[in-house]
Amino acid sequence: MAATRTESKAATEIGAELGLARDDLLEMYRLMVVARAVDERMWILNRAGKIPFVISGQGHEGAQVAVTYGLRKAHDWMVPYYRSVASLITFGMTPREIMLAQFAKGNDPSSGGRQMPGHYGMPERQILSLSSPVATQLLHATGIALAAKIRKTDQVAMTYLGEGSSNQGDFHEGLNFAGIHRLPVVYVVENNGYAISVPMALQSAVEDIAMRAAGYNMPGVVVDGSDVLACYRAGRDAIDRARAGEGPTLIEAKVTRLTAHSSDDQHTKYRTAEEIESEKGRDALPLFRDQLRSAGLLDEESEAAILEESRKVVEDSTDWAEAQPEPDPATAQRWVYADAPPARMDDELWTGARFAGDGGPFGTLAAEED
Amino acid sequence: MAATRTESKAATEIGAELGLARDDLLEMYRLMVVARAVDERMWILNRAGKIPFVISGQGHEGAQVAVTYGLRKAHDWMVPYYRSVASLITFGMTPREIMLAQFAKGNDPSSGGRQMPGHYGMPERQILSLSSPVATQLLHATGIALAAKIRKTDQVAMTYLGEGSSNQGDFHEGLNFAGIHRLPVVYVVENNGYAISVPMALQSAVEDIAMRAAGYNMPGVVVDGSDVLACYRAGRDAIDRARAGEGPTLIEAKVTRLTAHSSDDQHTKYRTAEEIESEKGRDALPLFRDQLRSAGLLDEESEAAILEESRKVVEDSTDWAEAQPEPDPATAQRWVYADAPPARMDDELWTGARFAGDGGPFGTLAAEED
Amino acid sequence: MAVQTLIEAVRSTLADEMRRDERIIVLGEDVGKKGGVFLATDGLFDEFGGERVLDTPLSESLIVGASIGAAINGLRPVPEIQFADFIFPAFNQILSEAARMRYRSNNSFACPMTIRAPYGGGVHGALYHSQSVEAFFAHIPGLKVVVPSTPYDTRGLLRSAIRDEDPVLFFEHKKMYRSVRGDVPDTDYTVPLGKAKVTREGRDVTVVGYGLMAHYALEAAELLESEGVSVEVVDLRTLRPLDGTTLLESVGKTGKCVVVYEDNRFGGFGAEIAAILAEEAFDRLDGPIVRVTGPDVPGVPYNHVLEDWFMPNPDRIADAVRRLAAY
Amino acid sequence: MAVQTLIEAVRSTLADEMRRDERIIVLGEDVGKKGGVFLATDGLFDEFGGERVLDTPLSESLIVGASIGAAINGLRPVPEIQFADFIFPAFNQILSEAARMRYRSNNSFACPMTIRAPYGGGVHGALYHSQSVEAFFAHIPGLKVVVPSTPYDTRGLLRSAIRDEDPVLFFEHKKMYRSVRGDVPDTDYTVPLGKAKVTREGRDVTVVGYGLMAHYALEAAELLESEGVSVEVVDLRTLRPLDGTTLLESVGKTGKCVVVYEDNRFGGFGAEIAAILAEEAFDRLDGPIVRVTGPDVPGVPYNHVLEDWFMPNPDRIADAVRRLAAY
Ligand SMILES: Cc1ncc(C[n+]2csc(CCOP(=O)(O)OP(=O)(O)O)c2C)c(N)n1
Ligand SMILES: Cc1ncc(C[n+]2csc(CCOP(=O)(O)OP(=O)(O)O)c2C)c(N)n1
Ligand SMILES: [Mg+2]
Ligand SMILES: [Mg+2]
Repeated sequence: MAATRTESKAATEIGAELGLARDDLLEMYRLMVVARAVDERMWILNRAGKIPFVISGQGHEGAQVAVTYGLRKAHDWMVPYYRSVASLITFGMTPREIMLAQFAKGNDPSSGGRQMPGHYGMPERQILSLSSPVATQLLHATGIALAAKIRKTDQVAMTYLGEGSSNQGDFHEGLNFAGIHRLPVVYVVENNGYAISVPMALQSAVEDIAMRAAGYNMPGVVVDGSDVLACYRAGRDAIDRARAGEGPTLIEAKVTRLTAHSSDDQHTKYRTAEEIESEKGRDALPLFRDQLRSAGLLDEESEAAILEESRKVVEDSTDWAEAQPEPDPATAQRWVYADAPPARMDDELWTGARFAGDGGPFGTLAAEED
Repeated sequence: MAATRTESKAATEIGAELGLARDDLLEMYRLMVVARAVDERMWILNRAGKIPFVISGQGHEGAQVAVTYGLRKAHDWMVPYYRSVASLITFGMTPREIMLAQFAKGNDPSSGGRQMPGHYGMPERQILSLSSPVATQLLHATGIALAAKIRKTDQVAMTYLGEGSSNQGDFHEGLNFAGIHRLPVVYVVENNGYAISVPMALQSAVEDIAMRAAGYNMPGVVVDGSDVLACYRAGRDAIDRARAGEGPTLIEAKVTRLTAHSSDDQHTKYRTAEEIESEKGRDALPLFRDQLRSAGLLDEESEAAILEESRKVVEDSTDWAEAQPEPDPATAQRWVYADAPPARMDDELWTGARFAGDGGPFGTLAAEED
Repeated sequence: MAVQTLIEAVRSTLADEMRRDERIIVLGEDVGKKGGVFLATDGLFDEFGGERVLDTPLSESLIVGASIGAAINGLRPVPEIQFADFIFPAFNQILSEAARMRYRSNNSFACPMTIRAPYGGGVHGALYHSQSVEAFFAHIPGLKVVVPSTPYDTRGLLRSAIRDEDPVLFFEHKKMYRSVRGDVPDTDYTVPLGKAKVTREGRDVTVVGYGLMAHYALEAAELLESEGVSVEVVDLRTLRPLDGTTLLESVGKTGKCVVVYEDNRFGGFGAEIAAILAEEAFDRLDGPIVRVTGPDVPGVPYNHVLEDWFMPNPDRIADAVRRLAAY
Repeated sequence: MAVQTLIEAVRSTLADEMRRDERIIVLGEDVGKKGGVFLATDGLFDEFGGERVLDTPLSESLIVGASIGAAINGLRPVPEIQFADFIFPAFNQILSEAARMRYRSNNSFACPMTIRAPYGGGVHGALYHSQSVEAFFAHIPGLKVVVPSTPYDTRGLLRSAIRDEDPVLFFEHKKMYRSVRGDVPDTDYTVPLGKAKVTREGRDVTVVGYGLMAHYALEAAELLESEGVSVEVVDLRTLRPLDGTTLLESVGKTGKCVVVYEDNRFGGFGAEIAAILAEEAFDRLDGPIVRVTGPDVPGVPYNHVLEDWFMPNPDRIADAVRRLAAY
């Protein structure tokens, strides 16, 4: 399929057609700038040895902000994946909250320091907790949408995944079910051409994952991820359809991965220097900036102001998060269950040796705490 | 998609176009008659309390015989499912071999009486052993085709499943991989409209499972399962494509399930009497018979001869199989591994109690055999 | 006070709970019009309609994964897996997602749901319709695992499971569905999760079991009474969280224990019971901890002579107890 | 005689075997150009090409399911699961298909293949990149389960696994990949599956472990030597089929046993070891069978203070041995 692009009209004009005010356009740009700044800082912290692992979304921001922008905060549901930095910021997660996850602090709202960076989640914002096994979240979004339909909550669930993850069985089972019941869910495939090192040609029999939508009786929309307004339109239309009870949509945004897969990956091993260089041309951030410039929405000054603000935000969130306390190991055994002990009703937590009678009825030896 | 049908030409004419001699047409009919007779006998044996369980293929025979007829016996691979009675007979499995599985006798070539009836498999015929969890066999057929391609054996793998099973994740993962590597495999969905009691509308978002083929870059062919020659053409074309290195095909044959799902199912609970009655009109057996009659290939006499022969075959295979010995329980622990004992290198098999030292180094009590 | 079979206890409890709490939905293969292949959900579709009693596609991972999402967004799903043997396509969703949601989110999210699955052999089901799969799930922190053995417990435990705030695996033995009957009060009683039951008092040997084996243990105890062997039977009822107290008290008293399970012996759930006793009741043990189990072959074979060979039974249990008592 | 790290032992053995037997293919995510996320297959793509070293889609069930078919049709697949934590989407194919193919077909078909998977904690991998999953697989009849702890054993056991006629799960501890080095002869030696090794002789207490814990057990033994506690260490190496003889002989001699495993305690693999000893070595036991294990929480938490809290270590093992010796 040909990726839908917006015509070469002025951003303001297109925005107007899409019901986006000038402030919306500027806000979308600001969100992209902040997301990029936060993202770049993660990598700096990793190189500085302050956080052992980074996985993030540079090159995906345009699509993430735009597709997400039409959701209703704290009403709709976001079911993210590990690259969703810009989506999360768009949906209201703060840079401080994101940085807490990077440092895995005790007050990290995503997991209290229990999960690796990139595994976000916040109930107050209706952002579902994310695991590592890919594509599982599609079924959760599908179930959330099922409950929304049954409970008539008027909610939409939007979930995100990479194109590689769309080759998991869960993708098939989830989309088929959503198609059968016309569920209010939007599946967003952020296609950056690689599953770590595996290129599209070895991942998928078709170039466009969106082609699979027809097999589930839902629209499949391919959109150029470097075209922010085209992404907004795709997201808005899908959200509208979902909310109107017209069923699910599969959106595929063609994006680029500007970094290695993660801080553990050397992508030069499977990508040429030329490719890595040329991919920068598909970065939505400068492209959208130029659009706003030529539409007269941005000038030297306002641009600098946005950059300066984002710099401040990153400084603040980094310093603040870094200064937060580590989790307390004494809490590590908590929340296996709401009420019960981890394995036995008569359980203490035994990380060490349990002896005849330790804490049991036939005590002969005292337990040493370790 | 519209199901492909053959035009109303004479069967002989169509056959000629398809490279089918008169003998081929009669042989296909004979195979259908034998399969039906064997199948009907299973249900009689079940009602007579001689076998506790039946699952079979009445209503699927036309598609099964025709799609399978183009395979090379003992060269290509068949990866069947539990309804494949007619496919198996077409591929060379004898009624005696099939009846041994029904009675679960010790010399049952499919499993030595270890599996339920319907779980066929024979290495000498290149028919892979079947399990119960649905759709798993698609990945085995895919892997067989991968090996055929790598080893350049010129083999084709054909596998069969129901439409309900096409909603398992394994379907998605297997077809995608076959599409990527253009593997010599044919996936045959026998769509009888139900997954036990669940109708198409609740099983799949699309009416034609074959629509999903486009998402895996392979042809998706819908064929009327009551039109034997149309099914033959679909199978032959797919086999030819596969052998020519042009990749996999998804065939969907619209068939009808003339019986309950299995001997444990009461389908009147979810099917009307009218439906059950009218579905008989979609039975390929009488339709193909009429085709051959009007083409002058069958007359009262030859028809009666075929029926009589099939009756004899069924009598013989039933009586013979029933008279075979039960498996020997002493063999039940064998073949967990090729060489090792079931769990421990120092193991005997302990179905009962193992005591301090039974068979071990500190024997104090003798083991009783149970 | 009515008499019900185990399957009637399941069905009536599902209906009661759905009337009590409209957040409860039932979903799975053939649970609707057909009422389930064992009729555990028979009548629910007619009473509660297709929105609360969903026939799903043949997709176990979806059944569990969508239940997780539905639980997150305010429902109380009670998914049915048609046979425990077919739960494995959903294993990743159960282990990686449902069981870990609360812990990984530091108590921000939870998955209250009850996954029902018929299990067990002795029903001519062969390798793929006879499995005991509890060992896989009882090992997973974040799951609760229940195996009732009477209609009374089935009603009480199923209520507790559905009302629990965490994911519960609820395993029902197919052979008991219609063969086991018992009194059930019409009251809204519950049986707490994590509480075992001494179903027979005795002095000489403790036999620990659950599900069908809890019945066979009682039958074995009967057989041995005439021989003057006094057997205490502990029905675990909940495998996780385990009632270690009842277990240790009983074996602490008798000093001898036979652990019975139908699953393959090596690495089966009973191994944990033996390990706990060897570690915490060692001072009280007067003999080896003996296991009576299914053999270590990949599944229950189909032909009746092979199936009989596989299944533990009252005689095998009695034989083990007899020898241990004499030890 | 060369010195290799554990990862080098894996890589060189894969290369050797692929040169020896052209039926062998390697398939998995990122095993090609990238050489695997841990570089276990580095260089294989260049030497053997894309037909024998396949980068698969992100589809674990396909990786195993296609390997089964390939094995049926004459190849010897050595699939890699990128992390043991991600093996569960393939659980059904492994348990229901690969493990049962020989038994269910009465020895007509078999699945000779070696599934490699990096496992284990202590690497800042958190819940989903740290799991020990051996208990799930060691319970499954039809599978063999291997956990090497030295480069020498890795080469010898991986050769045996690849040459075996049945499916083998081969678990490699991530923390040992580069931290453990050792001598490996250049000869084509094998280490047989099903043979444990006494890696240190002692009189007072037997410590049983495998993988990383086999090393920690030796470190604990060192710590205790000065205190006059003589520790024997048994490295199981193969979990299934288990070398019961070596286990029973060692504990029969010392009379005391500490079982160590990194996985969650409840229902972990070590429970079977304890159960075997309580059943078959009871007469020789002079003290409880003690387990030193990971705690019963859903996974290894990420933050280093939480991860340290989770992981068993030489001090915890030494503490347990010390107290058991004094028992
Ligand atoms: C089930 C599973 N298998 C393997 C992995 C390891 N892994 C993490 S990300 C990744 C690649 C994902 O590619 P894609 O879906 O395209 O997303 P991208 O990272 O390119 O955004 C892999 C293989 C995993 N997390 N889960
Ligand atoms: C994974 C799995 N889940 C459930 C079942 C139980 N089951 C056996 S056949 C069947 C329906 C299959 O329907 P379909 O694929 O359309 O084939 P049909 O029986 O209609 O020919 C079900 C649910 C199973 N065998 N495997
Ligand atoms: Mg990608
Ligand atoms: Mg069907």
